[in-house]
Amino acid sequence: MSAQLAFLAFFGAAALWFAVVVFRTHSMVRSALALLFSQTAVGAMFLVMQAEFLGVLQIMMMATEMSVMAIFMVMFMMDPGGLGAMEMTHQKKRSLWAGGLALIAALGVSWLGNWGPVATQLALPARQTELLGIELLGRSMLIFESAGLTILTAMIAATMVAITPLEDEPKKERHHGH
Amino acid sequence: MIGAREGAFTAFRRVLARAMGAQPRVIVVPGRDVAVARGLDLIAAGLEPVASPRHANVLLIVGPLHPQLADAAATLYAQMPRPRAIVALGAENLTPLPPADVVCALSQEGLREATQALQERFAAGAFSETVKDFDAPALAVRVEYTCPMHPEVVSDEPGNCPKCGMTLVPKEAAAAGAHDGHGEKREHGANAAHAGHHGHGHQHGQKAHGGHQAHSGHETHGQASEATTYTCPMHPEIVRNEPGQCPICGMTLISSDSADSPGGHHGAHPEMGSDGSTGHGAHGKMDHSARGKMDHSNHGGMDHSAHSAGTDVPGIEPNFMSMVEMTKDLPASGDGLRMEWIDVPFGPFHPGLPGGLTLTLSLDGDTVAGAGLRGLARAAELQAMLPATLDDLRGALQGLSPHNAGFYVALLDHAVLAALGETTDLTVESAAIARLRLLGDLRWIAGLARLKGAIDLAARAEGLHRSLQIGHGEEIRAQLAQLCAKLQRAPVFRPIFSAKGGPGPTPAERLARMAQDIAAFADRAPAETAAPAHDMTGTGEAVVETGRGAARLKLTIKAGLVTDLQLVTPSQALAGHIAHITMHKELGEALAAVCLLDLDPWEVAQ
Amino acid sequence: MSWLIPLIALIGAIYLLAVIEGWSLGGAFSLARPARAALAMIGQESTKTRKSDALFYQAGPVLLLVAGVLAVAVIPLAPDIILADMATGALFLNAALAYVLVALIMAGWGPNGAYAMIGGWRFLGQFLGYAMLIVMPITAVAMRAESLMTTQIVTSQAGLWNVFYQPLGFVLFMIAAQALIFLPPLDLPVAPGELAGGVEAEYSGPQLLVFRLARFVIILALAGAATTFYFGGWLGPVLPDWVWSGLKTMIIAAAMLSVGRFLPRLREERFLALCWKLGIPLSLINILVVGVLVLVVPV
Amino acid sequence: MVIELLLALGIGAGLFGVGLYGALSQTNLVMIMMGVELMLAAALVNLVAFWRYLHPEAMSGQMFVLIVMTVMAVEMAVGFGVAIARFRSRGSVEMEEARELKG
Repeated sequence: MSAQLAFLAFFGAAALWFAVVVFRTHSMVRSALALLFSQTAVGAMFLVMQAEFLGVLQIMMMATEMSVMAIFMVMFMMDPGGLGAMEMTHQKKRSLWAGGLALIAALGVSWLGNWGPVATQLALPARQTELLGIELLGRSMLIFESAGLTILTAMIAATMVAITPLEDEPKKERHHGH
Repeated sequence: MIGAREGAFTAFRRVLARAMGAQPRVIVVPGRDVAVARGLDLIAAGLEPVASPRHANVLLIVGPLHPQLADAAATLYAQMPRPRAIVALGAENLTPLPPADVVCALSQEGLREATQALQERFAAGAFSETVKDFDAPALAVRVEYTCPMHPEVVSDEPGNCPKCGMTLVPKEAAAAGAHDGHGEKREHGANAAHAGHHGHGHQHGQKAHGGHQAHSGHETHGQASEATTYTCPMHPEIVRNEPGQCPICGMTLISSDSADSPGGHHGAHPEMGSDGSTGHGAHGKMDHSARGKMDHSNHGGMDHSAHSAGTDVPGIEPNFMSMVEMTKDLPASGDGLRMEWIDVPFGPFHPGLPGGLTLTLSLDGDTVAGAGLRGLARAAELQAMLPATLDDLRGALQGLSPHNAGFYVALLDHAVLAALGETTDLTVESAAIARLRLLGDLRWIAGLARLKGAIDLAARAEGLHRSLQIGHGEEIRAQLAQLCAKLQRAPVFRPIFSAKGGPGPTPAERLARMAQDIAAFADRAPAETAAPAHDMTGTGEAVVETGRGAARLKLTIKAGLVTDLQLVTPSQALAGHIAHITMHKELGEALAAVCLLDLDPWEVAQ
Repeated sequence: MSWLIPLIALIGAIYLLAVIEGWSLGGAFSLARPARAALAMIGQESTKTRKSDALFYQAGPVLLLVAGVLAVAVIPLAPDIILADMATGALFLNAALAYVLVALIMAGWGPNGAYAMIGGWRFLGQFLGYAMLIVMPITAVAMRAESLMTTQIVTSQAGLWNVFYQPLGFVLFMIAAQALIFLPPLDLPVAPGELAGGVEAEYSGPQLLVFRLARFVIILALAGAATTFYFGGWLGPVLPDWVWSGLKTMIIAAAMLSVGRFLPRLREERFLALCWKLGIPLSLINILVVGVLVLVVPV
Repeated sequence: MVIELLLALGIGAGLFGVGLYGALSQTNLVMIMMGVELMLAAALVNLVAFWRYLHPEAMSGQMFVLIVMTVMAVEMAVGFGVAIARFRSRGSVEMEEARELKG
């Protein structure tokens, strides 16, 4: 068993375990941070698979994303500490079936598929990063730029949706508050 | 040492103990501002003041411990990790705290001696084989159960919420012994258990914890169930003395006071009465080990139509708890996002507020949604000692407040002069009064600077205060003027000192007055008037301008005895504005607004 | 043994920083002070708050320390004295320091105390402000070096230090660094005057020691990063390589520790507004200017 | 070497299954988003595995990963925007209460 396989198995198991914890804990903050650690483990898997830039990027991005997730969980949930042990699920059985089926289907396809010869030669990380940069700003520039534009649009749109219309605001407050 | 840590005094621990004693980290009761007012310089004495009791190993009590602060001081002491010591400067009765390890005079000399003595105490007794748990009535905790969504539902036993069926969450309330005269049991949340530095006490071992719980929980249970009756929300004719299920519909019975006015409690929410924390924050956390998942079969009889018609819409899970239903009665926030509120106590020993002042803020996120204020109300003590001789009264006024005693005494003297029929010309004394005002201003600046973390400014203001206090005013006149000018002009301090529209003088006005005072003050205390004849009779009134507004004293003297006295201080009026000036402000800004008022806790009513 | 030298250097530097902090905040310059404080903390008991989320409470300071150590690992002390010379070093530094946020949220949520919790969430708000300001100046630095490797970034400055080449980026980076390690005047999550220590208010004894230690490691990582990115790392005449980078790092760290003494705490929304309305446009301009400079005037 | 690829794909499948279960079973919008994030993470694992073990010379594989990461970020931004708007107007982000979307 190669070291790569061992590390892959370790981080993969960690990713799966934390993924399960996400939906099993009652504490919302724990849930969000479990997702973070699951994603970090995925990032570590990337590092094991010698995709250094992607791994580091994944680890960095997820820390921010999931922390933001955590505060939204605390904001929107009735019982973020999980003290009341509230049931927050529906159609549990059907979901389990769906999840299980998807798992089996994906496993089946991946195990039955013929993947052909596996590559062994790989560029060094520094060279990889350079190549990725050339790819980004060369052949895939249009895709890259549209992704950037999409994010910008999404940011603006999300902000627009989230902020209150200024005029309605005070009225509503009075109505609810007193 | 009473606060020793359990364990053998090994050679390594001897080294540790010496290190602790050599550099004590102190938390000051009632506060660093009082230490400054008493002319103490903690850093010069080799002490390191810290903000949190968890970081301290010495509890430094400056001046007599006011009985109203004793319980909070006990909580504070309990929150300190062992080994811990108590130093009392000029304080005698410390109950419920254990006796002080070091007692010294209330002066810089005394402080220095205390530091020396501490070193020996720690080196000799920081660790001990036998230690006794510190226990005080204020620390005893009674567990009551409350619904995370309906804070008004409070029960002494675990169970489900009668309104929404959620599992009730255990919450700590003050012990029965700690609440004197508070009728409503819901007030405990804001009471003694929270009066300390933090929203909770602290425990040294599981055994102590269990002991408290069992003890106090038992005691209060009987008391509470006597008064409360339980009724079914659907069948008001069912009234029982004990909680249980309704014989008609099987719903959980709810206690009568929560049944009476479900909406009324929400209305009271912004005030301090009910503990608004709902799940997140000060109370609700992670403790699902003891409970399993919510068991719906357990309260199968719960009638969901009791909520509203909405829950019966097809396609919605039968046991679904509607968050819309649960939150619709909760008060809205300024930004329209209704989030859970927490009531957070600031004080009485908060590092950024005047020592002794308890500010309770209801926080919606980090925005203030409501505020309550509690001071020590010592002016009432004056009324209690009437009729009194002038000398007694003067003594009482001198001990009334470490901050403003000078003003009170000046007021008394001038009121007596007025009673004698002499014209009181305060302008004669204005130079001395200006010095008093300057001292107050410097403490005000130091307090604000500490709150805002401008350590250099705080140290400078405190240093000038010390010089002014010991009568070196003439030498620092230029430095004072420089400081004042800096605060008026420097852009970094403008956000702090540019507040407008608050009650009392605005910071800019106060700084302008300060500049005048710096030019005018004289290095002496207000002259004492000659003792009047013993049989004098009359009525006199005097007014003194303090930094925060006018203070007024009206005296009636009969045959040498003061029979009636009315003391009006600026803090009393300013305290009423707290809720208004903090509303919808960010936490730090709200604290700064309170600090700007420069309230004297010894004047503020409860 | 290549890791031993950086480790010793790290420990020595942390001690020196602690001395500087004591001098800056406490007023007295004392060499024995940090040692005494550390011993005293070891001797104290670790308190436990009621109903704490014990896992987060314990893990918070440790994660903070791990994040700091990982960040330090990519900072070169000399061309050959570096723990991990990664191809994506500059990005990795960011990734490691992103976990400061996670650690603070854990430490804030864990103890079940209002002050700590407010402090933890406050830091999330602060993060939204500084996050872009730390990444974008580094982008400009990497543009000039044409590499994310920290060692290459240093060698790229042989002609002219980045602090002169892109002063705007340097200023923005330092502001962001100050916010990242929550030093005054951007110490919102700990705010001694407002929150009595905030996230660290509930820690005592050895746990507090770990927290403080982690904070120094991160300060060192940031000062080291500033040295690497803007002050030419080990480059300098006469003295050996490691002395130069060590000296520069210590001077920057000392400046970071003492500047807050003279400034009042900046309010969170003011900081956010400044970062987004002023900081981000400025850092974009910085990238543009550096881009033009790289193409037009190769130094 | 193919065993590593299969292991990575298996982990991807597992993450996808868990994510799908979460997205379907949770009642809270934010929790559903967590499920979606997990599914996207599964896609990421697969993409990187394919790149590494099948076509390491083609950087467009890594490019694809970057795009998926962008999608994750966009999903978060839009999701939270909608969540805030709903919370503001309805006081809840529970799916059971989003009745007007049920048809």
